[in-house]
Amino acid sequence: MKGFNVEEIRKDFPTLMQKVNGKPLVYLDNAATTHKPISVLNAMQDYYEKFNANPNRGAHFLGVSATELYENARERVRQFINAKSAREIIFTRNATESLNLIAYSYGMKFIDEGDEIVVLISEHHSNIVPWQKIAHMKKAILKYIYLNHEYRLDMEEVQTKITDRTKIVSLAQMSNVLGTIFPVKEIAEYAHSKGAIAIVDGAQSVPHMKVDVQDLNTDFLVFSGHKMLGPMGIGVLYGKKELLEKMPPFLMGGDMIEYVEEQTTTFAELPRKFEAGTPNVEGAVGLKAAIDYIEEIGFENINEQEMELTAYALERLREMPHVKIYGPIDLKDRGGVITFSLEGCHPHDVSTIVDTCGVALRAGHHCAQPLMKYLKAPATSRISFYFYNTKEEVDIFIDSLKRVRKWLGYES
Amino acid sequence: MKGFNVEEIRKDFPTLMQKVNGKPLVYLDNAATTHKPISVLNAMQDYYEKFNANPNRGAHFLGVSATELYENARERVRQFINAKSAREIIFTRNATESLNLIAYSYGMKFIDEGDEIVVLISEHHSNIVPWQKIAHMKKAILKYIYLNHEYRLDMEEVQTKITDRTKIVSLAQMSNVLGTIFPVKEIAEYAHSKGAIAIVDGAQSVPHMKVDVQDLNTDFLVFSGHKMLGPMGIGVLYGKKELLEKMPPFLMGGDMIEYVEEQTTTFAELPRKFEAGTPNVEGAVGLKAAIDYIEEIGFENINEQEMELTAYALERLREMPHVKIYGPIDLKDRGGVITFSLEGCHPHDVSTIVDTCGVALRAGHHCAQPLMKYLKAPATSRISFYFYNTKEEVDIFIDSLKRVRKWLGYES
Amino acid sequence: MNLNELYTELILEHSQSGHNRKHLDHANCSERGHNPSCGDDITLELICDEEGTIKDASFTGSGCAISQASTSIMIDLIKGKSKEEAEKLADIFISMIKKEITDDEELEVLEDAIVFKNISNMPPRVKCAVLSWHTLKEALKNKEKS
Amino acid sequence: MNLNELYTELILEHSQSGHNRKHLDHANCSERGHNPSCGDDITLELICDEEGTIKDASFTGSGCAISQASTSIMIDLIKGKSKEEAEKLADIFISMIKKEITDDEELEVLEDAIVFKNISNMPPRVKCAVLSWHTLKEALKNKEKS
Ligand SMILES: Cc1ncc(COP(=O)(O)O)c(C=O)c1O
Ligand SMILES: Cc1ncc(COP(=O)(O)O)c(C=O)c1O
Repeated sequence: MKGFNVEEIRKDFPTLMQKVNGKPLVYLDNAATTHKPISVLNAMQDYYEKFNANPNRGAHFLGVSATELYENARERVRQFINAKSAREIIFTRNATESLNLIAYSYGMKFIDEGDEIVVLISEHHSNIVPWQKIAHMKKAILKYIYLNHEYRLDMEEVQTKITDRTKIVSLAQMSNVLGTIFPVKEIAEYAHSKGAIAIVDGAQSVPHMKVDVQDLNTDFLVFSGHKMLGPMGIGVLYGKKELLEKMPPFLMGGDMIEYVEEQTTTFAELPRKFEAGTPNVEGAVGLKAAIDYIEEIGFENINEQEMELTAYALERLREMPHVKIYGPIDLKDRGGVITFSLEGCHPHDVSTIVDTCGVALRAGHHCAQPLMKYLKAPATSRISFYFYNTKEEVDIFIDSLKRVRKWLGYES
Repeated sequence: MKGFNVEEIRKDFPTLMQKVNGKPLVYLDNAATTHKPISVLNAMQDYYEKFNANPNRGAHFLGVSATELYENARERVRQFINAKSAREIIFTRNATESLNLIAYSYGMKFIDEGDEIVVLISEHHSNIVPWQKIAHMKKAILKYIYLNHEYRLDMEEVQTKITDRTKIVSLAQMSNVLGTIFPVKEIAEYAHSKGAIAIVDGAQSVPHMKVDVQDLNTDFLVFSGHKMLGPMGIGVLYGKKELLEKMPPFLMGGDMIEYVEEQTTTFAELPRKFEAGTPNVEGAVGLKAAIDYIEEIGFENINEQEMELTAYALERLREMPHVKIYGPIDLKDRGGVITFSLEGCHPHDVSTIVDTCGVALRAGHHCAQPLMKYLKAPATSRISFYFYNTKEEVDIFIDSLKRVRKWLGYES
Repeated sequence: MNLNELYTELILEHSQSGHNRKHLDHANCSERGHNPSCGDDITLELICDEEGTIKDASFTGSGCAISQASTSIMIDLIKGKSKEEAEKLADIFISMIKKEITDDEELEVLEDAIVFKNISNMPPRVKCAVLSWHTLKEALKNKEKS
Repeated sequence: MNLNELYTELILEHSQSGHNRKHLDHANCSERGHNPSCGDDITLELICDEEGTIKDASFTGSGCAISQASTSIMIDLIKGKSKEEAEKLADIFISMIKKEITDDEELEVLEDAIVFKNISNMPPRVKCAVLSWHTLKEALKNKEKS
């Protein structure tokens, strides 16, 4: 791995240098949120100390600088996901808001009675509940594509569920529970062949792999800054210009208007049409710095490191009795998220016990209750990697996990 | 002013210490956004370096800390505006989103054909455009209360416009153009007597004066963190519990649910019902630090300083020929926002010219086009103070303003 | 709070032994309690006689060791008590967790349940410990009404 | 860019003198251009003859000194030119602002309008300077169609 030195990299992350309960922090909850390198924190601090202002509005020096920084960040995101135009990049609060924007704006306008919306059974609640609402309001049908026993998609199932009545197909490129990477390009193509649009939830993929919206030919892509080294409070909605242009605005207020009369309003052009109120410049600046950091590390290195950790963790978990893994075992088309259960141990007890060893993992339904029900797994534990994790951390995690059953009174 | 020393205070604000175009920055655009004291920047940095995590979810140390910090911030906001319960405090992105939440959730549910929504002609676009949408969708009527020649409200006009068919009365406590402080308590009371609810847009008042929601007896209050020393990307919606409870959720996704089935969902209790997706903990932490800072200065000191500056600026502006002021001249019930025009000079030229003297002011329609039209003022200039401004800055501003007409080729 | 204090023998015994985990055929009062965020989900069943004495109690459902143990220990404690006494005990338990009552003598009536005294130092587990006690209060309240 | 370069005598002359600011009674082409965010709002009127020569031009509306001067200077430049020439000049002007053309010789055809060359160093004022030129292009395009 060219120039990749994880110990050096970790020095950029103050949070990772901490001790928790007297032990070095082993942070394995990266699918929930990631830590921030100093360069991201500095970029935000610098913004506030030198350029803070309301963009788009002031003709004064600070206002001009803030506008420039904000628009540079937009252009940086455009490059990062290879959108055709920076006008196709809308800044939102997080992936959830991006999905709601599509549902409220596109969904309310273009979904009619009897239309179908298709999602995977493994979707995050953010990609389910907004569609339930649209389906309910529009008397449309929300359909689920189920997974095969390898936690992957069968194209037959896809082709059964996506029909001529399907208007929207929305799916995560990578599952935040199973780690499965789904063939979104093929699915988008199939959706298009049926006259539907394709929405890709990139919350778990964009931080870990090169996502090229033109290559995928997806109509929309959503993701969150905080899961990719950026700050909380900033997310992205990418949409094809033709679609965004025919969609009505969602949030209304300052900055997204052209002319406001007492009774009527004309709206600004893209992207401002969808960005109401004072924008989060700080968030955009932080996200840009995060993208800079990620691209400096390089997706090749990121992938190599994460896959090495994933292979190792899967191997060690499979050696353990009482462990059941939910997700693909082979490494092909899977990412660094591993969900598992430990026989006889409730995941909250698992969390509490490994926490005393400094290990942070996630317990519960991972915001994917329909999947948990489908898998008949009421609650599970999850570890998830980012490139700054190490093999030693996997060892510490495994050691701590080995202690759980003893603590809970089992013989072994 | 007990313990108030503006020169000492300014040292807490790195942005204010800058030079712009070789001149010390004179920042008079505080109604757009305010600068951040070091304590706010440090609180956010500290959060990221020590506690960063997804709240509500993880049972691990960081998750617990993040949850605690987030909920402490909520409690701090509760105290600050004297809400009965922290569950009445919803974190949003900004005041604009808060108003949209009310419109989409309360408005879509409780407004019917023929109902009336009443706002002031001086409202910010964020408090107009969402209501236009609701009025349009529900065939309801959007009515405007006009102002008298002193840029204030006549109770007669209020009583003419608010009728038995009025369901919502929504108004800014302080105008971001005129500086007028409106008697929201009386108006809320009158609205209630007619069976309507009252919404107070506190974007310009909450940063500058004690706002007590129980005393005002307002049904909702909205404001933005970035206008009160806090970071961008965080805002607040206060709502009475009885109302919030009967409102449907707005944004859907993670964290705001209880149980998600394939076709139906039950929702979490307040406040989480209205907070979908990963919350902006950083923003909440920054807002708390901002409130701490504001309360340490004290509203009495803040008011005294701002009123001194306002009185002085009004006096000096009135001495100048060619200046017209839009807003009350007497200091009673007015805040530190002064909008004016300079005869024969377009406000963008004014901005550009004073900017070369380091003075940052605002030009344009100030997101209040209906008001500008009502006042027959296509575009104006605006200065707005915060407690960190000084009399010397007013002098620099006046001097720079005096040069404008000469630069634009006038004799005097 | 360290793990020794949390996963005590008493708690493990209760969470693993099934002696209170069963379905009561003649229950005349039953109440479901759940924590959506962690997935704990129990149903409490009671048999109360005419005088208002809790003759028998049991629970079904799933959850973590803490919620299961807390439920089982509570059942042992309230069996044979009057409804009023049971409610009082639930209030004392909840006050203990909230640190409103800290005096050990006052807490003595909780018997084994005093083992959860320090759970408040582990905020994410508080909900698990109090679930059954809140459920008990609900059950008795609803019984009253019906 | 300092104020001396921005508010030159030439610009002030044009923004204050009204020689191109009027209504053309026999205009056969008119186009509105506006910048909602700053409030500049002009209407350009043209009289084109059969051969496609711009015989007369004028504007009405309001805006800042820069937008007014840029409009007036443009009108002086295009009067008597063919539609094609006028369009070419608009393209050159816009390229100058975008710094795509920097060679003074190439810019010579813009005559007085070259005074806006450095406006790109003042990003908030760029829109003001280019408004009339974009409006001219729109006007000629629409004239074509009709
Ligand atoms: C009175 C008023 N309301 C609402 C807003 C909107 O605030 P924000 O842009 O932070 O949503 C503003 C500020 O721009 C304002 O002055
Ligand atoms: C696949 C997926 N989609 C959407 C989300 C929602 O992201 P956010 O909470 O940042 O809106 C998440 C993360 O929680 C996720 O993993």
